[in-house]
Amino acid sequence: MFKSYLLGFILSILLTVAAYLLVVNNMLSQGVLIIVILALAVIQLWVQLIMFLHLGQETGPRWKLISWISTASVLLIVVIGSIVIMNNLNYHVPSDQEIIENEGIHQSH
Amino acid sequence: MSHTETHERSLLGFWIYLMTDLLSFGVLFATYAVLSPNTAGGPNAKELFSLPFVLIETLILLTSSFTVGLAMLAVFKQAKQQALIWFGVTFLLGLTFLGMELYEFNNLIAEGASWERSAFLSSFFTLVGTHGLHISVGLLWMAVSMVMIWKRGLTPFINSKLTRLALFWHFLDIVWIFIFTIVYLLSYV
Amino acid sequence: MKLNFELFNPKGFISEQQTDLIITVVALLLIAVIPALVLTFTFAWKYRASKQSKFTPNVSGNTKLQLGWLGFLILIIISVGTLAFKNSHALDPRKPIQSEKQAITIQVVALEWKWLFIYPNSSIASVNFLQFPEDTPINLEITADAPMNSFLIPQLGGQMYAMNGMKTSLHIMANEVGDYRGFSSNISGEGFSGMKFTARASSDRDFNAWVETARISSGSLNYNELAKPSKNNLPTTYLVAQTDLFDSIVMKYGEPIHVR
Amino acid sequence: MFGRLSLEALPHEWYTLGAVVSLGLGGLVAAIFLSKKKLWGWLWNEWLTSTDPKKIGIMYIIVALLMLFRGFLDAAMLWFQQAVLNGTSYGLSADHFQEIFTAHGVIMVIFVTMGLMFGLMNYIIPLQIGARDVAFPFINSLSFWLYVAGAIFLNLFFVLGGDFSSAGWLAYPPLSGLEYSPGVGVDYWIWSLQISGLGTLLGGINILVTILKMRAPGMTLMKMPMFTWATLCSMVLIVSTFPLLTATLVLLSLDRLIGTHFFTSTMGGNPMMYVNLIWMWGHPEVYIIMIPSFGIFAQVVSTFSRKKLFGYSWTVASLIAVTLLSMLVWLHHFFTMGAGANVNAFFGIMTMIIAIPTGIIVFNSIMTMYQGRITFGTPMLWFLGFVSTFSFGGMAGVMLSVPAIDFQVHNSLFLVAHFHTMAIGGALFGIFAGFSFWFSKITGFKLNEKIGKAAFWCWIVGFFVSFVPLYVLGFMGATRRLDQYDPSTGWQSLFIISFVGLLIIATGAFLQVLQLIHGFLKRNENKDLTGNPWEAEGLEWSTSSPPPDYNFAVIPGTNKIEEFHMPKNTPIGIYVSGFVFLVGFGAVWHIYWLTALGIIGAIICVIIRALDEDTEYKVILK
Repeated sequence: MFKSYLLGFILSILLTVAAYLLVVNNMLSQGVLIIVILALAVIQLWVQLIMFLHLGQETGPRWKLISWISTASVLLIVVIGSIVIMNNLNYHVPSDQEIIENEGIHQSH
Repeated sequence: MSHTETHERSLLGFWIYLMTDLLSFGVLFATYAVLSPNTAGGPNAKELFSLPFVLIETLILLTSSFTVGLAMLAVFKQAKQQALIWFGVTFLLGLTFLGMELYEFNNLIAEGASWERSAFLSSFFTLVGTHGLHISVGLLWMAVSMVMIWKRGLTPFINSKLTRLALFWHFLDIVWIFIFTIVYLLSYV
Repeated sequence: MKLNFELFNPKGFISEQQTDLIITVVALLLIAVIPALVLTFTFAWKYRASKQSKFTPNVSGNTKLQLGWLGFLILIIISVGTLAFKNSHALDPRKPIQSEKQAITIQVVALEWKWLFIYPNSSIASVNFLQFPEDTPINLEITADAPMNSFLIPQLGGQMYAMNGMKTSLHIMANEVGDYRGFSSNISGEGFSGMKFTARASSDRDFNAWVETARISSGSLNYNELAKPSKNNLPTTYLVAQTDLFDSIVMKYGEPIHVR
Repeated sequence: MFGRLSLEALPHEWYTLGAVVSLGLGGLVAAIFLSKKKLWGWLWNEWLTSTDPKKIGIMYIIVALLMLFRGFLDAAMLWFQQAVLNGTSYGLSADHFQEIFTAHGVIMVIFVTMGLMFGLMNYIIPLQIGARDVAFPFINSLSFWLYVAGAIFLNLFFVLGGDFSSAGWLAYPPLSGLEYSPGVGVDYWIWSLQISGLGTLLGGINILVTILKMRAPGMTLMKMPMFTWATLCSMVLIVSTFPLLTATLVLLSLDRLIGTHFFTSTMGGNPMMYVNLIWMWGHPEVYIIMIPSFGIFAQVVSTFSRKKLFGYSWTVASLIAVTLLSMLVWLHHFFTMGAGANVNAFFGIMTMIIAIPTGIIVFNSIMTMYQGRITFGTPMLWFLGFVSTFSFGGMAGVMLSVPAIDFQVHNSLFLVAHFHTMAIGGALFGIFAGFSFWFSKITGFKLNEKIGKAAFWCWIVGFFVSFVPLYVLGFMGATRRLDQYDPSTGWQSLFIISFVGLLIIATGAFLQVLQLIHGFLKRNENKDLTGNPWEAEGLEWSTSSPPPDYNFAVIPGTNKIEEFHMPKNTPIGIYVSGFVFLVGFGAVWHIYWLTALGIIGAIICVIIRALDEDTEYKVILK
């Protein structure tokens, strides 16, 4: 048990500091950097779930694992669904750019 | 009903409660993701956050997650003294984390960047503030548990509650990983 | 008084297609609903206890029947689904209507419990009354200075929400001359039931005549005065001096430019 | 010192005074009766502080029926205004009318259907799975009392504040924001939903763990009764979506209390985000209400056809499919908010796909009647009522899921008719079927079948007479929530027909009350001695009616009588909900020291409960 806590602790520190250094020194291009640090966060999530919370090592029907997977999927639906929908809706909010162009210039069709 | 059965049942019940808490945080994350560009002419994330400060906060919380694990090892070995020490260390680490967070909030408000300034700041304060509230509940729970251990010793009744306390503390560190990544790191990308 | 089934008495290019769509979808769905109802009541009648008809207590499943019913339902949902997908694009409120005639832009502002229609070309505005020529595509730019409302003229076309700080668009075209009932279909406070207006489709000549009389006889619009809450406003027309009134209303709630 | 609470918050209009007087009189009569019969002690020890799920279930049903009475009165007032008082000067004011339909919506969805559902579940589920109690008895009592605190918040405006929220049952900002609703109305609405939502969430976790962990040995998942399966799916939905409601309401109340800008129109706020978040909970919520009825109907139809349910595993698979899909469809509530054609099409098609598993569930219930021995008890009549209404309601639902059609009928009376068909024809008929099916198990005496069937016929005829005109009005372009409409549209005649329908439903409801009183008076003549009057399958029928406190002396599947522990009664649930009530009351009236007091009090009670080690007593059966 001690080994799993220690391993989880060290791995988490490495993942956190790695993400930190990547961002502070601006090593990668913007798009790639976002994906990498999100990936590092997800890896650290799984490390802590297994090492600290001992997920999946329950005897009998694994209700904890099933409830974790269903919650994670609802979480993804909530967050990604909101972002996709709100960006789709916001498509029509006049962006700063659009407003600057329209300032006082009357569009005649 | 045998004791292990009730322990098993309340552990699953508490786990499902943690999942519902995670979903509430999901809504706060979704609101932060949607509203963070709306700074209403006010300061944006990059101008407000100092990454080194937050890195220290994160490492402190990570260490406290480790020490609560050690405390639980002591509990399983029925080593009352050792358990009290490790819970104490976890408590202090948690308190420092909370103090640093309140310090950061205080600076922001002093600079005029309070939650009333823009939708971005509202969602920032609510997301990080709710996490801070959960930390304070965890600290209160830990304090009460330490008194219980000190007075009543490590009985099965108390051990079952300590397992749930440790579960709750690890869970808070997991939520903080994503706050650290999405709120702080992404602001510098 | 003659009852006007507005959804089955379409007078607009968009609403006609919507009515046909309603009828086809209802027909498709009845294919599944009617057998289910007939089945229920024949079984209830045929196998009632007093009739002592065939009794097979242990039969409790038949995979072929399940797959048959599942396939039947999937077929219906696929057909309704393709209709939905095609029409979601064909009748998209943001898609301009193609026509050889020149489209007219009318700007719609939902205020606290009345509608303001601004004609940017002819710099006039009118409250709770809207006129436009028939067979001419109308581009409606919709915003609000009030709680959420929803602009709807059932006989001409679908509805679109009117929201603060947001410019939504809707395109309709009247096929026939006539007065059509328009209203807000989203609760927006005390005077919500008064958010009604008449949309008049008329010939080009009448439309130009209406614009002329409006330009001559109406007073100038004091927007801040009009925006104050009021209920059941009578249709009136105004002169609008400010050319970008609509954009300034949108900008009232919009994102102030980042001044850093 | 008292925030914005002041003397003019006391009732001063005819309807608040009327309500306060009637509530006061009702309370007084009850108090006198209890003190004369010295029943206060009995009430407190036997019922209010009870942790027995059967007693909590009965209390849920009683509170829900009281709320049904008030919700029904609201519906009658709304329809009387639209049918008779339209155009006259002495109709209800717009504000008052809007408060009534807001309260009607919240009461019927949150307090009546959820309350009755939880009542039936608390009573029947432990019996059906062969358990003696639910997983967490104390939390069960706490969630009931949080539900009651929520119900009080809903009616408190009669006594203090004078007006409830007039922003509809889901209170979209900016209308529900500070700018357009500065009063206490929306705050009452928020806290009523927040506190009862907390209770529902705790109740959901409780029953979920009960079903997962406390089934009798030998009862695998695929051997569970269909009502237990439906409850399991409904609880999974509660656990997955009620946290979204809690978080969204917190954001709205922060907007109103400390000036954050989540859903304001200015300073970067985005009201559309509220619409998105509230419907992420809103749509699954209507499935949470609907799914248990599928389970009840499946059991009723198999009992009254003397046949096993047709296609058991298919029905279970369809229930799970409906549960998962219901979290992927919420955008069909705002097709018309400016989303793109592809996003609208995606959510429209997802909504239609749910019609497939729903169709299979209904099809399997119908096929159960095939070659059966059908007897038409009252529960069976409710099932036939369900099929005849739910099929039309489902058809209207699929029509509404086509975006291009929804552009026309969104927020019209067609939509109102649709969801009333699903809520009354589906959920409420399911509850009535369950109520009449298990009534003798709960009370020990059978109800008179003749009155029950007459009540059913009143309900089904009344339903069609009142809601078919609404479908027609929807096609005439009539929109919902209108307190006044101009008579030239010719709608008044249809509104009058549907008001007559409401009167027929009212007679049905009256007959049900009559049935209860008649049953109670004649309870000795038709006692349920066998414990299984309908000769139905299921563990709940193997116990006496009503079953002993511990449900089963010997857990089914085991053969020896062993000593076991039963939970003691505890008042902590009442105290914690009392303190949570103070938190809400302080927030509504901006009395912040009261909120702080409430929080501290609640925490102290929870700690006292957590440290209490002897919460059970030993039961030894000879």
